[in-house]
Amino acid sequence: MSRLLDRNREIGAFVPQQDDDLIICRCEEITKGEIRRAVHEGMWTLTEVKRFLRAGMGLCQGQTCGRLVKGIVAKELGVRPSELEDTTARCPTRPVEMQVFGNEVHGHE
Amino acid sequence: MRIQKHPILDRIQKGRQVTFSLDGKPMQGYEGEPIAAALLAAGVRVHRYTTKARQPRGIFCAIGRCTDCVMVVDGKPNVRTCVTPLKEGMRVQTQVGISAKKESDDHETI
Amino acid sequence: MSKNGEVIIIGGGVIGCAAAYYLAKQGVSVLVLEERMIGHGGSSRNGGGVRQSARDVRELPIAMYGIKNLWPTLSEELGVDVEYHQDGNLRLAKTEKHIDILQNLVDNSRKSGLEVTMISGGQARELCPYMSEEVIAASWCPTDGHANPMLTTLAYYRKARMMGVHFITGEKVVKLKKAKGRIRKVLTQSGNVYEADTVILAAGFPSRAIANTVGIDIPMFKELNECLVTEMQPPMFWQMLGTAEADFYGHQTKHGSFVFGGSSGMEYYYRNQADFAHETSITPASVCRGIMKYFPALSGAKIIRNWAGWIDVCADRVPVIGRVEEVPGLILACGFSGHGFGIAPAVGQILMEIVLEKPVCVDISPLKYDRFHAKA
Amino acid sequence: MKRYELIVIGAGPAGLSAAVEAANAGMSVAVFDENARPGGQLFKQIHKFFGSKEHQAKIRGFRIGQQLLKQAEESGVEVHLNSVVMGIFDLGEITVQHGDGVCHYKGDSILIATGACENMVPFDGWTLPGVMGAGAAQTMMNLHGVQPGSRVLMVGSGNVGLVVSFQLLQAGVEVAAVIDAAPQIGGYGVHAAKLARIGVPFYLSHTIVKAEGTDHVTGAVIAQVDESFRPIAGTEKHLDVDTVCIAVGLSPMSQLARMAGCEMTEKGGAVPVVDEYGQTSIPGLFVAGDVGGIEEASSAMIGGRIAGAAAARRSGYLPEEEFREKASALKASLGQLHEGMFSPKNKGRRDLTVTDEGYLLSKTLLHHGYLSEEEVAGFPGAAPGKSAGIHPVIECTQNIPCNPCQDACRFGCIRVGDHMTALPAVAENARCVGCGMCVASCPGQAIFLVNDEEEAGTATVTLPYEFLPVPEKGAKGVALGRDGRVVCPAEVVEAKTAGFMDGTVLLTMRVPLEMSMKARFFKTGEGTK
Repeated sequence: MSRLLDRNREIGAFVPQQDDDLIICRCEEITKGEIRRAVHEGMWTLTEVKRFLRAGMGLCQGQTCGRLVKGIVAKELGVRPSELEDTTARCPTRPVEMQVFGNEVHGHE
Repeated sequence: MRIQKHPILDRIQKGRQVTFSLDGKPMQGYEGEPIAAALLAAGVRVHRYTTKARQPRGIFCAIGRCTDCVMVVDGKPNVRTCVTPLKEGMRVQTQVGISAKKESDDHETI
Repeated sequence: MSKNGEVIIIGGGVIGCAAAYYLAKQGVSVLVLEERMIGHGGSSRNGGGVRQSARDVRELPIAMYGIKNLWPTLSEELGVDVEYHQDGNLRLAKTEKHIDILQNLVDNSRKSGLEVTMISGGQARELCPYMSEEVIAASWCPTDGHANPMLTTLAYYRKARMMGVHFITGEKVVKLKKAKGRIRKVLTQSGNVYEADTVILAAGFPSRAIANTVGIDIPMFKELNECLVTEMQPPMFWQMLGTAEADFYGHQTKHGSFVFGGSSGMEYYYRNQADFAHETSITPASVCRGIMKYFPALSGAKIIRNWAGWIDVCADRVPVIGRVEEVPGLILACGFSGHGFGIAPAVGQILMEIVLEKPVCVDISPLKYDRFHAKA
Repeated sequence: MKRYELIVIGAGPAGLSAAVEAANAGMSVAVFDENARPGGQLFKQIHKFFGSKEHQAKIRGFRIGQQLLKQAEESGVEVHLNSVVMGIFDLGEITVQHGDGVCHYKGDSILIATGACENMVPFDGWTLPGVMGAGAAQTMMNLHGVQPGSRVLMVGSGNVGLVVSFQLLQAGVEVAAVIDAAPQIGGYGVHAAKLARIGVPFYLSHTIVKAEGTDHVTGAVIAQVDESFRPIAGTEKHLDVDTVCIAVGLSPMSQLARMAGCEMTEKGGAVPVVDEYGQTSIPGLFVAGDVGGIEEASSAMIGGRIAGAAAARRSGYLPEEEFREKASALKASLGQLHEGMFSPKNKGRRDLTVTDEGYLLSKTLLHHGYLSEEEVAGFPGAAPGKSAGIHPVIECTQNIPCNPCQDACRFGCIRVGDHMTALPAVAENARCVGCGMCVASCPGQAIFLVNDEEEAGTATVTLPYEFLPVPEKGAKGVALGRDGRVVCPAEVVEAKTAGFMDGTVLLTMRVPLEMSMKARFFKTGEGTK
C-alpha cells in the first residue's frame, strides 16, 4: 500500500544549489537540479519523478542512479529515503534485442 | 597497460591474440576478453559521447549493469563492451549519441 | 457540515487530473483522492495513441473534439511538453480479412465526418518506408497522432496542483455514502471521511466496486495489457501504428525509443488477478515477433523494459461517462476499455461541463451508465 | 517446459553453495549466471579470507571459488553461464536469455543470489572516463589482467576500498591516496595498515570535489569536509591521478525479488523480508548472499548452504530433524562471523573506543591507517617482554572474526580462544622457532617475526610480502615504518616461500637493533623521503 501523501504539504520553495548541474541519471543525463525542481512541481514519488524527467528510464533502467535519485527526493521532501517506494522492477533485467526476445527456444540442451 | 606478471595470479590466462578495429584503426587484443579490457589495455578510455551533452564516457561498473561503456560493435549501437567478448575482426566504433562516430570526425584516421 | 471542496474526484489518473484542471480553471474547488500515485494505472501504461480512426462511433465525437480543440495547444497550456505529434495513424492489414475489418471501420468513421481512407501497401510504405512487404493495405487518418501519456497525466496534475487543486495520494476509497438522497461522503481505507456535493468516479476498474457501495454497477472486467519499450533509435517515423485486429500498436517517442503494445491472445485467461499487474512471460515475446514481421529494421533494437497494466473493459467496449440519475451528485467516468488516453483532455472538459451544468461540447448520451441491456 | 527442483540465479558464493547443498541432498539443480565465468566476485578476490578453518580462512577468494565450482560439478549441479535471467514470473517461472534465444524454465523452488552492486557518489566530473567503481577496477585487473590506470585516487576506506587499493598496488598501479568523508577508516585496521606501511596516505574527513579532465581524468581535487560532510573552502588539495575509484558501499541487487512480488524491507537498500532460512514472503522463493543484505563472501556461502538445505527440506529431500541439525550448525558458524566490533549490528558505528577485552582502540589506526609504536606495545600480541629471542609481533588490534594464527603455531604460542573475534595474544615464555607459519597464515598480514640480535647490534624483521619483484637475498634498501616513512637502511637476508603460502613471501630484513619495533616494510634502493 502506498504511503498517504497530502500533496499540499508545505515543503518550502525551490532554492537553487551550487551543484544543481551535476548529472545524476547518467543514461538520460538528468541533473540534480532538474530532480529537485520536479519535486517542487509535485513529483513526490520516485515513479513520478522518473516518468516526468526520464531519470532512471534509460538503458540501465535506473540501476545506477536509483539510489541517488531516492536520496535527493527524500531530502527535498524531508523524509527518510526508506520511506520512498522504489520504482517497479520489470523484465528484462538487461537490454535484450527484439529478435532474441522473440526467439523462444525450448531447453538449454 | 596489461599486467605482465602478477604476484598472486602469476600470468593471467588469455585466449589467442586477435585483431580488431577501433574507428577503422587496427588494434590487438585477446579473444574472449571483454572488448572494454582490450581497449583499456591499449590506453583507450573514451567509449562514447552522450546524446544530449556530448560528454565522454568510459568503463564505469565493468559488470554490464550501468551501460556507460556502450559502443557501436559490428554496426550495432549500445553494445555493453565490458561484458561482450572480443572476437577476431570485430568492428568497434566510438559511439556518439546512438550512432558511430563519423570516420571524418577522427583526424587520426588515415 | 464539513466539506472538502465542491467536487471530489476519485482517481488521480489522466481523466481525474484533466477534470481537476478544467474545473480549477473555472474556479471550482477540487479534491483528488488517489489510491496509489498520480497516473498509477492505465494512464501511464498505454501506447500513447491520440487517434480517431477505428473508434466506436459513440465515442468518436469526443476524440474528434479533443484533437481539433485541445491537443494542439495542450503543451503550451500546461507548460510541459506532452510530446504531442499529429503525424497520422496507419492501421495495417496483412490479409484480405484485415482489409474487410479496416474498410468497415473506415466506412463507419467517414459517416461521422472523419477524414480517413484506405490506402495500398505501397502507399503505406511511402508514408513509412520501414514497413515490410507483408503489409498489403492500411487505413490512413492524417489527423491522428500520439503523445506521451505519462507526461500528459503529470502535466495536468502539475498544473491543477499549481492552481490550487488538493491532491491526496495513497488514499484508497472504499465506500461512498449518500445523505438526504444525494451523494455526500467518501470513506477511505485509512479511516478518513471526505465530503462534497459532487463526486466524480474515475478510478479505472476499481470504480466498479466503489460504485457498488451506492448500488450502482458498471458491467466491466479487467484485462491485462502489456507494452514494451526499446532503447533509443534514430528518428524513423512519427506515425501512430496499429493493426486491423488491434493485436499490436505503437509509435516512436520523441526520446527515440519505440513503445509497442500488443497481445498474445491469452489475456482473457491470465490467472493472476492480483492488484499488481505483472508482465507475463509470453506476451512481450509474441509482440516482438509481431513487430518484426511489420518492421524488420527493428529486429536488432533492444527491449529495455516491459510493463503491464489493467484495462477496465466495459461490456460494450466504450466508456461510461455522465451523471448517475439514481445517485444525484455522482458522475461516472470509467470503463475506458483501453482507449481512454487519447480522449482524456476532452473527457476532462466534458466532466467540467457536466459538473457546472453547462452545455456539453459533444453528445455523450450514448455513454450513459444504464445503457446496458441483455439481448432481446 | 523444463523444470528443476531448484533454480539458482547467480553463480556466486551464495548461489553455488546453495546449489551444492541442495544437489548433495538429491535435488535437480540448475544455476544461471549472466557472466561468462562463474564464481561471482570470488574470482576477483585475490586476498586471503578471514574467519576460521571451517570458514576457509587464509585461503584466497579465487581458490575458494575454484573449490566451489569443483564441488558443484561433482554434485551434479548444472551451471549455465552467459545466461541472463530476464524475468521472474508467477508459479516459479523464469525466462533466460542465452545466445540468440530465450528459454522458459520452472523451479519448484527458486533461489535468488544475484549479489550486490556498487554504490556511487556524484561529484563534479564523475562521468569522466577514468572514474569507475572500485569493483570495476578490480574486475579489470584481477579478471582480465589490465591495469585500470596508472595512478589512482581511492574514494572510500571501507574494506572494499582498502582491499582494492592493495590489489592495485599488487597490479603495479600507484595509489595516490585513500580518502573518506567519515572521520575514521571504515574497514579493518589491518587492511589499512598494509597500505600505510607502503606509504599510501589516508585523508579522513575528506571528499572528492572534482575529477579534472576534458576527455578523461587527468587529476582530482579533494577537500576536507565539515561535520555535515560539506567541503571546507580553502582546504582543497590537488592530486595527480588518471583514475578515481569509488568504494562507497554496496547495494543489494534485488530487482528480481521485487519483480517476483516479495515483501520488501530496508537493509542498506531494498531487500526481501525473509524467514530464518532465507525464504521470502513467497513460499519456495529464497534469497541468499548480498541480495538479502550486504555482508561478505564467507557469510554468503553459509547463508547459501542454509537456503539450499531449506529448499531440500521443502522438496522432501531433507528430513525435518536432519535439516534442523544442519541448519543450527550452519547458523552457529554464521554466528561466529557475526561477532565483534565489525558485526552487522555494529555497522556504521563510530562510537566504539575499546575492544571487547577493554583495550583502548588505536586512534592513529582509525585516523591515519597505522598503529603508533606506543599503541602497538599495549596489545596482547605485541606486548614487550612477551618473548625473548625470535618471536612473533602481532599487530592485530581490533575484534575481527579470524583465528588462523592460533592454528598456525604448533607450539601454541598464539592464542585467540573460543571467540574468533578475540584479539590474538602471544603467550609469555612462548617457544618460537621462527618458522614464520603465523606470518604466512595471517590474512591481515599483521604478524611480524622480530629477532633482536643484541650482540651484533642488529635485528631481523620478517614480514609478509606480496609484490613483484621479490627482493633477493642481499638486496639493499630501506625499511619503512608503519606510516610508510623511511626509518633506516635495511638488507634482505632471506626471502622464502612455499606452495601452501600461496604467493606470500616471508621477507626477512636486517635492521639496526633499535629499529626492530619500527621497521615494517622493505623497499629496494635508496629511499630518499
